[in-house]
Amino acid sequence: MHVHELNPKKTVITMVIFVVVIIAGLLTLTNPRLKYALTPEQTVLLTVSDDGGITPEKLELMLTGSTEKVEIIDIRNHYEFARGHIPGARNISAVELLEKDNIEWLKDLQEKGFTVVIYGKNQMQANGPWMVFRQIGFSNVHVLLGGYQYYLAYKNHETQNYSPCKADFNYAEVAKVSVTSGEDNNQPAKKTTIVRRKKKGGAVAGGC
Amino acid sequence: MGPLIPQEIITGQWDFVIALLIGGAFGFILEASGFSSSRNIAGVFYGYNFVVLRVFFTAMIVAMVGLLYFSYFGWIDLDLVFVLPTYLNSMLFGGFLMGLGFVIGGFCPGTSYTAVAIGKIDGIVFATGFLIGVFLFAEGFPFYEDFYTANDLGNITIGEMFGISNEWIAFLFVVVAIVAFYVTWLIEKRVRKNMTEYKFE
Amino acid sequence: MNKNYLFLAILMILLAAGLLLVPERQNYQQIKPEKLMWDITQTSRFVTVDQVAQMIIEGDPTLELIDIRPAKDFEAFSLTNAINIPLDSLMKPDYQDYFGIEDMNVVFYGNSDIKADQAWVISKRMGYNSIYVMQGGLNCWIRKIIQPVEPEESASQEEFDLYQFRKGACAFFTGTKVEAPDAGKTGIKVVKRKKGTAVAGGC
Amino acid sequence: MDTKIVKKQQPKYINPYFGGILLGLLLLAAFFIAGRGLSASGAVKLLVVTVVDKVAPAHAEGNAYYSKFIPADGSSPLYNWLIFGAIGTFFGGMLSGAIFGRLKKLRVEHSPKISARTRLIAAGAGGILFGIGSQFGRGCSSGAALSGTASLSFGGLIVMALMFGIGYVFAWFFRKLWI
Repeated sequence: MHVHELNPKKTVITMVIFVVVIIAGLLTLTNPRLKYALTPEQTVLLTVSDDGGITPEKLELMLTGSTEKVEIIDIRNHYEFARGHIPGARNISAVELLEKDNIEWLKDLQEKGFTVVIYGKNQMQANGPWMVFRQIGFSNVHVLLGGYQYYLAYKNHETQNYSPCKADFNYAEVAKVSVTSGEDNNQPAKKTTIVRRKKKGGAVAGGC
Repeated sequence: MGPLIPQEIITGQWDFVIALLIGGAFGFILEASGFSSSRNIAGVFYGYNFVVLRVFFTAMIVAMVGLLYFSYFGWIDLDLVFVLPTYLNSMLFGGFLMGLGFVIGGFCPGTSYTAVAIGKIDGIVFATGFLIGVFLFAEGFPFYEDFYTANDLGNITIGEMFGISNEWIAFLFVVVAIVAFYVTWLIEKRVRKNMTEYKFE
Repeated sequence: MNKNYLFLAILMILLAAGLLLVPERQNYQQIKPEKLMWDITQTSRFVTVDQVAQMIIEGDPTLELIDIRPAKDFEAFSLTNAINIPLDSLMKPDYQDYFGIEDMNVVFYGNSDIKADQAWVISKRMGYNSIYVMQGGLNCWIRKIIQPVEPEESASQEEFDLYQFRKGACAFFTGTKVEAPDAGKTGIKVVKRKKGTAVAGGC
Repeated sequence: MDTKIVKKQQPKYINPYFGGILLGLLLLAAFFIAGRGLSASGAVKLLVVTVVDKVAPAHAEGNAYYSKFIPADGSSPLYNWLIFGAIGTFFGGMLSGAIFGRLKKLRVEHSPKISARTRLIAAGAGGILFGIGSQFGRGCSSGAALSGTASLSFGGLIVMALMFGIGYVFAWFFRKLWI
C-alpha cells in the first residue's frame, strides 16, 4: 500500500496544534508599555552632541520670558525637595518617574509643546533619568546642567561657567610632575591583553 | 525563558530524567516511522521509499520554524542554544564517510539502536561496527589532529554564512522541502510500479 | 493526492512566510526601560577612585578599565591597562566584544563621571552586567590620588589611613618616593573652593 | 503520542509526515529544555572513552581525543546527558516495536537477492565507516545533520548535504544490497 493513500488525519491535527501554539504566542505577545524610540546608536549620538542640557541662565530666561512653556521636575526625594527647590518645580522622585500617570502627563506636555527640565541634587542624579526619557521618545525633556547644587551657586552669584566634562588638569603633566626628580621608574602603561572571548558559548558543547 | 537547563531553571538530577524521556520519545518516533528497517531507510537512495526524506525534512522545517518563532516570542534565547561549530575540512570528510556508511550499512546510529531494540541482528552488527569505528577514529586521532580542527569557522549559522537572515533561510528550507516532497512522491509512484517484490517489512 | 497534504503544505509555507512578515521586535537582550530606570536609581554602579586605585595596584585581573575620552586624550594620559573606547564609538561591533566577558568588571571613566555614566546607561540598556562608573572621573583621580590633601589634625583615624593609602597610591602611579611626599606637590596649588560651589561631579 | 494499535489493514508504520512533525516538535522541546538537539552517536563515543579509560588509563590520558571527554573531577564519563538519551532511545524503540507488533525474536532483514551473511558484512562495514565519519563530522545524522541544521548551524547543513549527496553518488554501486 502506498503511504500517501493513508489519510493524514493525525498529521493535520498535530500540525494544527503547532500552528495554534504559534498563533497563541503571537497573540499573547504583550507589547511593552514603554518602547525605546532611539536605537543605542542614536543614543550614542545624543550623548556626544551635548544636546539636551540646559544651563541655569537659560532656565531663568525661560521662566521669566512668557513665550516658552516650561515644566520643571525635581527628581530628588521629598525631604530634599521640602528643604528647597526651584520655584515652580514639581517633585517626582526618580523611582516614580516611569509610573503610568507620570508618563501620561509627560505625553500630554509633549503634545502641548512644553519643555520639560529635570534636575537632581547634581547633574549625575538626573543624567540617567534624562537619558531614559530621551531614549523612550521624550525629546522635549532636558536636563539641568549642574543640578540643584549648581543652580543655587548660580543664584548666589558664586560661580563661573559650568563645564563638567572638561579636564580640570593636564593629566599627563600633573601625574608625571614628580618624576622630574630624576628617577624615571614611571613605566609606560602596558597595553592591555584582554582575551577576546565571544559571548556565545553559553550552550554546552559536545554535540552528538 | 528557555532553554531551561542552561539557565538552570531545571537543575540537579532532573535533567537525566528528561534526557531519558526525550531519548525515549526519539526512539519511539524513529521506530514507529519505520526507521528500524534498513530497507526502508535505504529506499531513499533507490526511489522506492522516501520515508527518511519525509520524516527528516518535516522534522527539520518544523523545528527550525518553531525555534525562530520561539526566539521571536522571547521564549528561548538562541544565544544559549548549542549551535554546532563548523570545521569545514573535517566535516566535509565526515559527511563523505557517513554518506558511504549510510548507503552500505543502511542505518544511522539512532535508527540502529531502535533496530537492536526490536531484535534485528543487522542492527546489532551495525551498532557494533559503529562502536569499532569510533574506537578506530580515537586511536588514530594523533595522526589527523590538525585536520580535525582545520578551517574552524566557529559557531556560524547558515544565515551568517550566506549573509541573509535566518528567517529567509528557514523559508527557503520549507519551500525546498515541500517541492522535494512532491517530486519524491512522483518518483516513488513510478518506481513502485516496476517493483513488485518489495513490501514493507 | 489527498487534499490534506495540500493543506499541510500551504500551512507550513504560511507559517514560514509569517516569520518574514512579523514586525521586527526590539532585541530581546535589551532590558526594558523600566528596568533601566530602576538600575539607574541604584547607586551601586559607582566605584570610588580609591577602589579603582587599589584594584590597579593589586593587579586585579577582573578589572577592565574603559576610557571613554577621545583617542587623543587617551594617548596623552590614561590609567594603567585601560582600553580606549571613545564614547562616540561605543556601539561599534569591534568594541562590543569587550563587554559581557565572564568574570570581568567593566569600569567606565572620563574626565568627570557624566559621560562615563552615559556610556554606562547605554551599556546597561544593552543588557550587560558587572559594569560600573568611576565616581568623579579623572578630575577626581588627580585630586584624590595624585594630589591627596592631608586631613586636618582633628580628622578621624580613618581619614588618615585613607590619606596614607592615597599617598602610597600616588607614589605607585607617579613614581614618587613615599619618604618625600611633598615633592609631589611642588608647583601645584591646592585648589580651594568656596563652599557651595562643589559642583564638578561632586568629587 | 498516539499509542493506539492501528487496524490490521493499514500499514504498520505511522504516516511519515506525522512522524516528522512529532520529531520536529520533540526536537523543539529538546532545544527548549536542554538548549541542544537530539543525539545518538555521542553516547557511543562516551562508551568507548569509558572502556578505554578502564582498560588502559595511561593510554587514554595520553590520547588527546580520549582525554578530552574524561571528566576532570574523576567521575565517570557515562554519567552524562547523552548516555541517558541513548538509553531512552533504545527503550522508546522497544516500546514502539511492542505496540506495533514488530518486537520479535532475533532476525536479519535483507534483500531477497543477497544472503544474510552479505547483509551483516555490509552492516558492519557501514557501521565502521559511519563511526569514523561521525567523529569527523562532529555528530551523526541526528546530532549534526538534523539537530545541527534545525538550529541553523552551517556545519550541520554541510554534513546533511554531503551525507545524502554521497549516498546518491554511491547508491548505484551498492544497488545489489537493496533492490
